[in-house]
Amino acid sequence: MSQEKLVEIKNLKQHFKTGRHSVVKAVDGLNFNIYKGETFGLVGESGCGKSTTGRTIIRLYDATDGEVIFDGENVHGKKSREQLKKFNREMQMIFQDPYASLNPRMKVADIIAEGMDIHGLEKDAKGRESRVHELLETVGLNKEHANRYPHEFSGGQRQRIGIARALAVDPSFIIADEPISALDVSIQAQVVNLLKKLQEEKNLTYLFIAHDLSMVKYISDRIGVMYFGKMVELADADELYKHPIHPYTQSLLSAIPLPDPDYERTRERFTYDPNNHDTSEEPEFREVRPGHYVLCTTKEFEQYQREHGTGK
Amino acid sequence: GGSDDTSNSTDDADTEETDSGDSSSEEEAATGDSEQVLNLLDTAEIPTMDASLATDAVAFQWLGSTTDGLYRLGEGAETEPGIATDHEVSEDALTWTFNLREDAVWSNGDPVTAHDFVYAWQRAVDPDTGSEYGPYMMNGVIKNAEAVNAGDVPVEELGVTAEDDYTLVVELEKPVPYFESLTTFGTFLPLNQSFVEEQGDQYALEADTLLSNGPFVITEWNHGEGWTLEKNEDYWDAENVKLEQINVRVVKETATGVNLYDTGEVDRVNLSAEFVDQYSTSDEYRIIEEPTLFYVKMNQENEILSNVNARKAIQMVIDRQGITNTILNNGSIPSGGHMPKNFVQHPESGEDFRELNGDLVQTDVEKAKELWATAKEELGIEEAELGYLGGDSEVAQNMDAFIKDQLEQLEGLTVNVESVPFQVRLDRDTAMDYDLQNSGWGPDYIDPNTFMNMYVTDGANNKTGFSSEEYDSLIQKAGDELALEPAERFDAFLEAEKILIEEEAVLAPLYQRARAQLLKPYVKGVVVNPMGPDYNYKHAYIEGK
Amino acid sequence: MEKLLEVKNMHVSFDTYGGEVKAVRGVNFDVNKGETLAIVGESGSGKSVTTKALMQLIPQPPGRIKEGEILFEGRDLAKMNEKQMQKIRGKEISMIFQDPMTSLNPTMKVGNQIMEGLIKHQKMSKAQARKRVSELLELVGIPDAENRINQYPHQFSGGMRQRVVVAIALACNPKLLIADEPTTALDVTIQAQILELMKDIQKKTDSATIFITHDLGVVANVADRVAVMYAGKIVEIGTVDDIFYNPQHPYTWGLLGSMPSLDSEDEELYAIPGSPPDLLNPPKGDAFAARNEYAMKIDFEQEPPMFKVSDTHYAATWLLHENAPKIEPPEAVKKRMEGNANGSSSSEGERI
Amino acid sequence: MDNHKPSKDLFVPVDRTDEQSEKIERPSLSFWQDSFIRLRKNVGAMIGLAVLVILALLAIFGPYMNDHGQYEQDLSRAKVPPKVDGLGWLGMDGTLSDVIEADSVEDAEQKALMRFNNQEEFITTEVLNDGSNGEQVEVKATLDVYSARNIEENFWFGTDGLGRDQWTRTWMGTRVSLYIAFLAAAIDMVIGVAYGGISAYYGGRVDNYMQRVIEILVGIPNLVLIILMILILDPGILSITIALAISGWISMARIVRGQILKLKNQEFVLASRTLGAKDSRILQRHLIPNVLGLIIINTMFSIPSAIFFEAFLSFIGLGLPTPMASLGTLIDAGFKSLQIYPHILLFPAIIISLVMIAFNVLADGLRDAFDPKMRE
Amino acid sequence: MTRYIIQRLVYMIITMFLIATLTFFLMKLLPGSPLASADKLSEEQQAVVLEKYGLNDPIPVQYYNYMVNLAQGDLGISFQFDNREVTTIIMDRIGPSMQLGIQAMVIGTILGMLLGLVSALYHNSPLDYTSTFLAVLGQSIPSFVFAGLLQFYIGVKLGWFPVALWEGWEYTVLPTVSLAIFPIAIAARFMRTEMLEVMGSDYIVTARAKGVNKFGVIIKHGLRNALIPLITVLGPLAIGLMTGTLVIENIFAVPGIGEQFVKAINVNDYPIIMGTTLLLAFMFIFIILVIDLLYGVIDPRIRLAEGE
Ligand SMILES: Nc1ncnc2c1ncn2[C@@H]1O[C@H](COP(=O)(O)OP(=O)(O)OP(=O)(O)O)[C@@H](O)[C@H]1O
Ligand SMILES: Nc1ncnc2c1ncn2[C@@H]1O[C@H](COP(=O)(O)OP(=O)(O)OP(=O)(O)O)[C@@H](O)[C@H]1O
Ligand SMILES: [Mg+2]
Ligand SMILES: [Mg+2]
Repeated sequence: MSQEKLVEIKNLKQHFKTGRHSVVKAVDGLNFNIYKGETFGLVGESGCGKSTTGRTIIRLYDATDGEVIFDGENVHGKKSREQLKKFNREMQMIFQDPYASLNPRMKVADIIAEGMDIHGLEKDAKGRESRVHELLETVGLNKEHANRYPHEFSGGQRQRIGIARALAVDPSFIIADEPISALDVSIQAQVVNLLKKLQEEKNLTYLFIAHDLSMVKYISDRIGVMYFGKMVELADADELYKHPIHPYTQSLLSAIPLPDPDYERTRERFTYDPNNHDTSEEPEFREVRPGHYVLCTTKEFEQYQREHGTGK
Repeated sequence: GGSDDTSNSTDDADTEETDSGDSSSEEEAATGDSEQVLNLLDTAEIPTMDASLATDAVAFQWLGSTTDGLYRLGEGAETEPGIATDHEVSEDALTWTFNLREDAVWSNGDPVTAHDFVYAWQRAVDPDTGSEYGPYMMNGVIKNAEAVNAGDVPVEELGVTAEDDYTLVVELEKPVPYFESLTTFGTFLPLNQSFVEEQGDQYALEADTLLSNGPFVITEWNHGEGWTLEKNEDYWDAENVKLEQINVRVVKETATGVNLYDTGEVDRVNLSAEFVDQYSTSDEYRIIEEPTLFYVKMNQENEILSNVNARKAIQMVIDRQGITNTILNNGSIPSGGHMPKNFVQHPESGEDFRELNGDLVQTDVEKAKELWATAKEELGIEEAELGYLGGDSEVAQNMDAFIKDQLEQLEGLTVNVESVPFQVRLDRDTAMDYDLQNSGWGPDYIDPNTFMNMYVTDGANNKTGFSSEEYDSLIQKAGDELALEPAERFDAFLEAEKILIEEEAVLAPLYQRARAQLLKPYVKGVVVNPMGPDYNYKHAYIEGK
Repeated sequence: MEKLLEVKNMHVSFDTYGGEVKAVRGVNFDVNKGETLAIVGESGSGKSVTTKALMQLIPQPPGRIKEGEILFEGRDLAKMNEKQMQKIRGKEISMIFQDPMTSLNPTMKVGNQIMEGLIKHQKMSKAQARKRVSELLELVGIPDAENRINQYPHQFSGGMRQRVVVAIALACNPKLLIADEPTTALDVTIQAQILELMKDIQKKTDSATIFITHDLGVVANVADRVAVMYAGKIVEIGTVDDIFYNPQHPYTWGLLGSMPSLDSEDEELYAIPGSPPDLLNPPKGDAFAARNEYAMKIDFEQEPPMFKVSDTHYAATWLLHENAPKIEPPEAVKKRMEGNANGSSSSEGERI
Repeated sequence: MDNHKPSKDLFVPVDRTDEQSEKIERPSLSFWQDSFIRLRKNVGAMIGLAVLVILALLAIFGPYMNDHGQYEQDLSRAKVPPKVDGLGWLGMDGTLSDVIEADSVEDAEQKALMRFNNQEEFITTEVLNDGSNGEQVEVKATLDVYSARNIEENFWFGTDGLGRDQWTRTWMGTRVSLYIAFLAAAIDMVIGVAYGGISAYYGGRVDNYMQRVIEILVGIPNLVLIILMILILDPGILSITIALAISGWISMARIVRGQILKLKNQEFVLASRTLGAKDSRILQRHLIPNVLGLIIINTMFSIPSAIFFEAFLSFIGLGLPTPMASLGTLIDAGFKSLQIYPHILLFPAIIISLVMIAFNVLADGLRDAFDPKMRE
Repeated sequence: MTRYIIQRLVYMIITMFLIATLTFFLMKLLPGSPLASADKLSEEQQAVVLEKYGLNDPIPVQYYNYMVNLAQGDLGISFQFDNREVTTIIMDRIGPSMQLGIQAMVIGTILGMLLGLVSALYHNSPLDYTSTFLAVLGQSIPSFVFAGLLQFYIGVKLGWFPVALWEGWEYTVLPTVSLAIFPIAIAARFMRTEMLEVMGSDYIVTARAKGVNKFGVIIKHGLRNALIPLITVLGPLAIGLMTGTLVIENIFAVPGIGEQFVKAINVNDYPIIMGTTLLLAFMFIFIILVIDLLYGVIDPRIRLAEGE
């Protein structure tokens, strides 16, 4: 895996005005990079701002503050139509809800080909058709499915259609916003396998959003843990799992139920209390272990280093 | 049998009084005194009880029932004494001196004096009052009325003065032979100045802000719903008033009225054509002829209608009998001129105006088609298209459709019916923005002039573009030099009508309206008026209920 | 152990425009006092319908219980009328529903919603009920109960709402608690809290629980016994150890295999191919056959009976038939089985 | 279970192809076909549809089924009751009858003769109550109108006050009413959908202002607006339609707005935006098609209200220009003579009710058919 | 909450102002003269009369005067009812209309809801079909035909209730019933759909699982939740009914505002048109506000003020 940065997120903020005087700080100062070819996992409890992060990166929302640099260029700010189109091709998204993310009144072929139509990728109907068939096969469906409507498909199949739609414009970066949360256990594996396969074949980069750590760990190279709009911990997948440092991460990991009755019988859950933090100063993002960053104050930093540090 | 004398009686329409003779043959003998209460319907709310401001039939009806003017209209359209006992006319017919009775009082106890008339008439033409009928009725009749109304001279200059409390002197602009009948009209009713001024803005808005000096007093007035009149015990002729109470309810739908009649809630209801079929065999069915005319007005500014042959063709092609028999079906009669039947009679021979002139228009489709052909030739056209502003009676739809159909018998003529509300039609009439128009006219006083002076050149109601020196001079003469020569004057009107209808075909007469109604047999003594208030209830009574 | 509930050969169908949907096609199981039976299976396999049928909460029409007995303490619930059921519901059997967001009446105060059952079944006065509601809220871990009683559901967070739902279900100390995916809508931390809470209370009240989920992790956490459903049938049933450490049905293998374990390395996940069958026309033979990697000819022709693996463990797959070829379960599952070989549990399936 | 002795050779693994597992049993149907199938299964809706189709066909061809023109008048055959050979038992025998009360049978009979203009030879009388019980005598007189007036041909629905053939006029009227209804619906659909769509899609300030405008429009009683439109424009079908559309589109706009507000944040719309779709594309391809079901249903409801409104306008005298007829004007005209010539009201009233019921039932059916929840 | 209401009231004043302005100018477009006897008067004479009503002024001046008076609560005097204050006229007439409207609304809503409930509860049973059919029929008969039949058969033939007029409570029966038909139909249809929807929702199952009986479930859990869409449609309908319907008022000779309004439009009685429009608009906006407030009462999730 190269260490070439594909996406750089700098101090990204997304605040929603929900009333005259109330603001929801859905994302509040995020900093991280995503490298070419890797899968970056983003976890955290429901409502912590994961989707908002993904959507802001892909410009569905205008960022309140901060920058998203994709391939060296800022995604936000004024852009010409051409530039926008380029982003739209390079960056794609797979949505959480396989039912809501497909227009029920469009044929599968038209859904998949929409990106090609918008960008004028295939000039003639024949080329468009064969490309649709090709994409369908790529995601493990067959060309007979092209003329059907979404409601005729199961959740897993629908999610694959969503993937095919994203692939249609040949993106290099895909944001997968909880692509499997709404799926059945037996189907989840199908989709995850497909995503992995595609990554290998097309050298894709993923931002993989989920709240289920075990699946994220399985697919991701690196994982960021979000809590209340902030990134609290970031590390390689294995590292994070083996050495969770931030108490929230620990609590999250301890809460994942595993399909192992013996383990479950003995499991101790760790509860996270945000009030236990040191409040003497604004916490900062620091590298506690190599490549392992934690949001902490100086005092906590020292403590973490003592407990988890490699002693370098 | 008691069934033949009231129904279908098209003869003497002025006195519509039910024979009381055979009430004993009814299933139920009259048991002593019946309650003297009359229950009536009206189709609209009283818009105003202010005599100066009144403009419509409802207002005049109830003003008439509560207020005596100089005279009131009685049996056979003859005037009967009101506040005036008699009058003298000067030789030049320009000064009328009325002697008033001294026993008449207002319902607040004030005596009715000549000053009340002076005040009322001045008020009617005073521009500040904003009266519509004041100038309409008085301008050109009462001396200086026009100037007063225009604000050029003070109201005191109006030609009406109180010589003393009980002598009223009226100066006229020109001789007005029908002035006596005019004085029965609502606009000429007296007003109690101190009361009116005391009430100010509120005058005549409620039952307790108005005064009466007539047979009845309004005791209750629920706007929009109805009103109640009770006998005025202080009325100078109270002993001749038998009715104790009149209840009037506002009902707009004929069907509703008929249903109320059937359930005995009301004593009289007017019928529309549809109900005539159903009730024409009833003993309670009767027809009241009115002197109101309907006709098609033709705008001579229209190229086609400027052709007299075209106009004549239109006159002749319409089956007026069909209209009255089938569409109206209420006793209305085809009209053959611009003067109703049984309205005015020759002062010497007593012959009816209509009989003297006869039907000036005959329906003759063949002839009409010939005339039309000539007209087309003269105009150099093959096809013609005319707009037609529809009427606004209950039967308007059918009437308009029928007339359209009739007119289109003329080859190449297309008629486009436009149905617009009354007010809009008036507007378009004033602006002469029409081709053909279904129009009607009822008299404001009993004299041929009320129908004939409309069509003088530039007359306010002309609006047809018709202009004839001969016609103008005839009307002019009737107003001036012939004013004191009733017979010649009458002949002049006969002559004028011939010009208007026969020669110039200004209008296409349609019919003279009648009212078909159901009246409970126990209602007696109601006098039907040809103008002003529709009915005179002074002598009405209930018997055998 | 005493049997609290016994379900025998239950069939439930829905009549739709498309025809009869056979949602539950002959289900047999029982629940003992004080134990937790987990029902797993994927979406649409008939888990909810099965449990709703127990309480006669299936919308009728279009649904109907076609046949079968539901013996609750010996009484057949399937034969009871609405009136009788109303006495059972909430009092002896109560239910927790899947979605805390929708299973509370949005226009009714939370306190009243909990009270309803108390007033109905325990004949409590309003004041008594109020007191009990406070206790219950306290019990499920909602502080400041006095105030909370007068709030509306939308003023509660998702986790708290689910606790309220639990409180409603527990209000009358039911003998059997049915929890239909009570944690699916929650995130892991809150899920863990609710599960702990439920276990706690069950221990205190010694009630039996039927726990529906399709998350095997949750099953491992709560269940004593597990029933695996597929296409309207129970395909495997056994103790939690039987199912996790000695699964016999290929569908169970699929389920277990498709979950990545936190310490496993990057090999491909085992995925069950295809999608579940259409219950409008259930396939002939084994409903799972079309997706079964190990399918045999017979799977397409005859429905497999329940084979006994051990006294506690049964599975419906032809693979357990003596004539069937020996099949190696997939890697992931094998590893799991091996990992537990040193544990307890039985070895090989014994066929009857 | 013990009886299971399946043969050994069944226990052979089969080759499972991907094809098999991915196979979808359902035939490939378009959204519309699918909806239509569901609609077809809805008996009520299909009856509604059939009734509408029959009525529409009659509206088209009915007037030509006899040779009377719709405006052809003949006062000599005015108000003739309906007569259809063979349907006499339904009361369509071309007679008028009336029950007449009087003191004696002779009186009553004489009145009966008068009632029907003394056409003695065509009147049959029947004594219902001869008065022997002390009540009024009741005589039922029946006039054979067709022979009395010497009318040769049959008028299936009778004639109106001008002797126009009611059959022809009724179907012409149906034609006009349906036409007005559809035209009004179309205008309503265009304005309402566009307004609601734009308001919701652009949201924020645009939405705020556009909603205020609606509020003001709603605040002005629509009668004022409508009467004004009718008075300002030339009277006629078009102005009535426009007048109808003026007030009609508001509810449509609201519905569409509500729906689009809901839809515009749906993931499939977001997906399209991430692909770089322009607003117009999103509106046309994604949003409008998804509100279409509702739009159609709302239109289905606005059609009857247009028909009624036109009837109401006729009632207050602002309806169609004479002599054009719509069901509304026919009913209005017939209503006046309900008690004596019920046939003039009867047929248009039956037809208008049929139209309403049919539209209602059909709309209900459509709502079900388009409802994604109804999808198996 | 108070703040929210105040804010809404301010909006209301602005809206009313705009409506007044718009109607004022629209009205000036009405063809025809407001004079009753315009055909009899010469132009000079007409001008004299119009002067009294200030109708000779340029339109902006008229507008200014009108608005100034309006701000002082003065709606002017009627043209057709000379010198009578528009306010008094409207007050006289709105009473009966409102009474009928409210009665019809109450009866209509209750009966309609019952019908709808029955339909929903016995979904797809003959009972459902019957009540749906009744509802559709109620929507399908033109109101004047229905009112006419009612008057003839109930009033005249059976004599159960007075045929027409306005003299006491029993006189309101037939018009109320005629008016109620439409709300019955609407309420029934909405109730049915909503109830079906609500009855299928999870919390209803929860309630049933608690052992609450069917009736209790409907009343305590179903009704309130089905109410929101119902009041949304019934609100404006209520205004329509309360502000009078010409047809019913004419047929039953009710001295209501609907008939008055149409008449005013026909005779160009501008002050009455304006006054009535403003009143109706006010009632409309007011009811919308009330409905919005009701939403909050019925459904606590609907927060009135943003950010509250
Ligand atoms: N358009 C919006 N307007 C206002 N608030 C919003 C909006 N979108 C999201 N939020 C709020 O921002 C916060 C973060 O939401 P987000 O959807 O990013 O969470 P998430 O981590 O994706 O949660 P989940 O796991 O449930 O999907 C939430 O509190 C949410 O209510
Ligand atoms: N009201 C209904 N009408 C028609 N079919 C229904 C109805 N309710 C359920 N079904 C069908 O019954 C089958 C079983 O549904 P059920 O709800 O029991 O599944 P489940 O196992 O609980 O799934 P999930 O995990 O998604 O809750 C499904 O195929 C479903 O389509
Ligand atoms: Mg999210
Ligand atoms: Mg379920």
